[in-house]
Amino acid sequence: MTLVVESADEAVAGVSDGATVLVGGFGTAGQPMELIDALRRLGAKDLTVVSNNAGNGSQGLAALLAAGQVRRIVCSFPRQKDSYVFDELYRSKRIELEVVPQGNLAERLRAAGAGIGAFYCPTGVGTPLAEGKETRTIDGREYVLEFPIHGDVALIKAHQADTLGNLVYRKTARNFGPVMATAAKLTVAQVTSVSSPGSIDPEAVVTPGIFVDRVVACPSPAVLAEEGAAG
Amino acid sequence: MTLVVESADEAVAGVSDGATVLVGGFGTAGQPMELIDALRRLGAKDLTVVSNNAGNGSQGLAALLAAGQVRRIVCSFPRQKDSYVFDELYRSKRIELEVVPQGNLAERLRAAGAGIGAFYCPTGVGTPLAEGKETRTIDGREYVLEFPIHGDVALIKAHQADTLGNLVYRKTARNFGPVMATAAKLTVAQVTSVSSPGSIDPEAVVTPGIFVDRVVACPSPAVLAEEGAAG
Amino acid sequence: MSRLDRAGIARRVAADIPPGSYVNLGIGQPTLVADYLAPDSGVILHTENGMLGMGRAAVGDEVDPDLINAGKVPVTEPPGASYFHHADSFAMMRGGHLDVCVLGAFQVSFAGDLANWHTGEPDAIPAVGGAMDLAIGAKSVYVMMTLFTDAGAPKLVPSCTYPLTGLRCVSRVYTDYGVFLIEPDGVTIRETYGIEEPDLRGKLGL
Amino acid sequence: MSRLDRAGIARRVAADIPPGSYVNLGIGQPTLVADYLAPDSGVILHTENGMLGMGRAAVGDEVDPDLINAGKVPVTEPPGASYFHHADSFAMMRGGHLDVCVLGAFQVSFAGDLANWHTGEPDAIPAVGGAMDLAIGAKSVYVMMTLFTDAGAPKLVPSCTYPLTGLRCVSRVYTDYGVFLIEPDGVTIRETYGIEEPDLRGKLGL
Repeated sequence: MTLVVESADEAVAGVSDGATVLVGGFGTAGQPMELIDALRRLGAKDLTVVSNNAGNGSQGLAALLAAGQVRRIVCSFPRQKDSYVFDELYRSKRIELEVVPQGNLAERLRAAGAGIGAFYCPTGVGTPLAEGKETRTIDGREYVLEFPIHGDVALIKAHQADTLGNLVYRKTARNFGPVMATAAKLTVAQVTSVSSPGSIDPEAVVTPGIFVDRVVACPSPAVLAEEGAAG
Repeated sequence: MTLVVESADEAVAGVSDGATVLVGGFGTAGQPMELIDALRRLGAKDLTVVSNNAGNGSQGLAALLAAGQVRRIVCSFPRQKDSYVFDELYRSKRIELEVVPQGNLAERLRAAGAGIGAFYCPTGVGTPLAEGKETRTIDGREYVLEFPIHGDVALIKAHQADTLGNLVYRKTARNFGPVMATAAKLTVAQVTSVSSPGSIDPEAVVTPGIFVDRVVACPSPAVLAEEGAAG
Repeated sequence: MSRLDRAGIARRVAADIPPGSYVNLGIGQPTLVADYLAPDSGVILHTENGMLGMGRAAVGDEVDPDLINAGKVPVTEPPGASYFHHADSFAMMRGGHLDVCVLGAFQVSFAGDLANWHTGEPDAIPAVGGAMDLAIGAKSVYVMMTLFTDAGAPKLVPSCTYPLTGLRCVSRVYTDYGVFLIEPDGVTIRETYGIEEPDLRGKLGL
Repeated sequence: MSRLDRAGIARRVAADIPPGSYVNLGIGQPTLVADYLAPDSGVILHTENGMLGMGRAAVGDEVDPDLINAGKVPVTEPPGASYFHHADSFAMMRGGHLDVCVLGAFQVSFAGDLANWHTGEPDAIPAVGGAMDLAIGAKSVYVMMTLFTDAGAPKLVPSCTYPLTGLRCVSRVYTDYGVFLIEPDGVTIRETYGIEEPDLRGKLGL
């Protein structure tokens, strides 16, 4: 059942120390700034964050990192032009980093949401990121065995919701939101507005409400990250 | 590149004897009747058909079976109230049957489209349908190793297309269409109408044109199958 | 209380589904449960052929061949529904997102093994549909069935003799003679209908 | 013909992309290729952050923070575009549906191994993004790069010394000095720019 809550603070209430938090977004597009800020205010610490990037500038995810609440980050592309907060933490060994190819990050999250125990993936075969991982040759091609990434909480940003938690996204801000929504025990979505059931075309729903536990309206302007190489 | 063709016969041209043909539909909803009829006229034989059911009544897939063109069928639920064509072929040993749990059928097709070599699935563990299959315990739960199902051709029915092959579906007739579209070398879609690019909301496209090789407009009324138990 | 009829069993199941649950009602008897859910229960129905928020059976002009449930019965689309393809629909199930799944059964074992897809007759055409996916997909799997076959044999058994659908997956069994909880340390009888518990235990060998 | 500049390499790549292809242009130099595709080529661009039919870079009021490419540059949405989530986007790539992917590189081996994500410097922060997925995802992977480092070392090498992105995945290498085809029996030089083929072979040890 989806709860529509009144504030971002209410939306992240109960996230505990040591939680694995899936954070949507590709750069700043789809990054749930208000929910991350609320998580920072909540003060939960020793967090593992799973997100494509490791923060941009000094806002949102970068601010959560700067507050020292994140012990470990799992992402595909931490290094960006404006990832100075992460860079400093990493170089001073105050944060652990696991780098995962972007498609594997997405597929491992999907596997978690879809009840798949593990899968054989061709990405990364023969590279340092597959070192130590089990491999298998299937029909003449080599694959690496990859395991699901489950979250305790997912914080995502969508465009609009109805009160049943059905979500639609906006353009490329969709990115990791729909898969993260399926992969966590508690999924929290910030949206620009919440409307009544029937206001979203059933054919166009991207995330059905079953995946969404809490929704909060946070009308917030999107912001641009600085360009970063290679995603 | 997507070709918009003029007839169902043109749409299935080139399907060869022995091909594996993925056929969309759940019962008659989403079953591409006109494409199947064209395949029957083409006369391709020794086909392996992958479809949720094994035909309803005497039309569509049932007629293709009756014509003796199908050597083997892979499906989840062949036995229905109106599957008398299949029933007769099966009992007289004129067709081979592989029964696959419905979700595994969908996920194996998805794996084929997504470049996944194999995956560990909890469905069917300990049942006759998992006999002889490799298993593995992951985090205390047992899984069966399942492999992709690739098609030479997919015949699907969608609601509308644009000339770039972007597809939207209609209600529960969506079913297997989107996954089958990704899993075949040649994907053919019949739709009620083909419109110009820009006529489909980019947020609502279900099957992007990259998965669709041929589109044909076949304005045909949907028909109801008889009720059958258990999918 | 006397032995329950089908409607009585369905009513009993419906009463145990928490408000706001996401529920899949299997084909056959389980669909009756929908009739006994309170209108304000907020229960949201899933049908594995690609819809969440499924409505009641369609009547008259509402019938649309493109809008059917897993039993291929035409249904309606209430506000707040959504459609998705088969891989997403079964991912939703396999991923454990449904709260309750209600299924019919030929047999359930004391350990919660389920047999509901095949009678094991050698000349039967095998057909599994979504049965195995449903069996292992929901947080709770409730079975509703008559407790005995027409021939009088118990269907809640020490070990299934019919081909299995899923292992240790059933959490509750609702029958005409009683409600059974399948728990790690065995079967508990929660209530009985028209029979005393000792008699019921005797008949089942519990 | 003299040695090519960046634009010249991009033009050469663009000329080799068949009309109607589905193409992913990697970040950096490869994005230049879009400028040299014929307007009527029907080439459809994929960006791995979830869009097919991506338009050109956005200017002025067109800039929308929610509509960016993989390099986080604002782009436009032409008619016929579509959006999808990250798992679907990478499934599209991994499943071999893209015809061509154009990537930059630090090194390519004679066998088609690609190194383009990490310099191997011990203090560098590792960041792979979609590089490994792109390397193995398309039917053809074209690399465009200068053939030599600033220090004069060849980047088309018998064996990569930088950390690998993918094994035997590159099919063609477009450089300022020539175009190379990576084939099962070795490297073929298809054309040279500003250097004779024997000299080029000598410099590369081919």
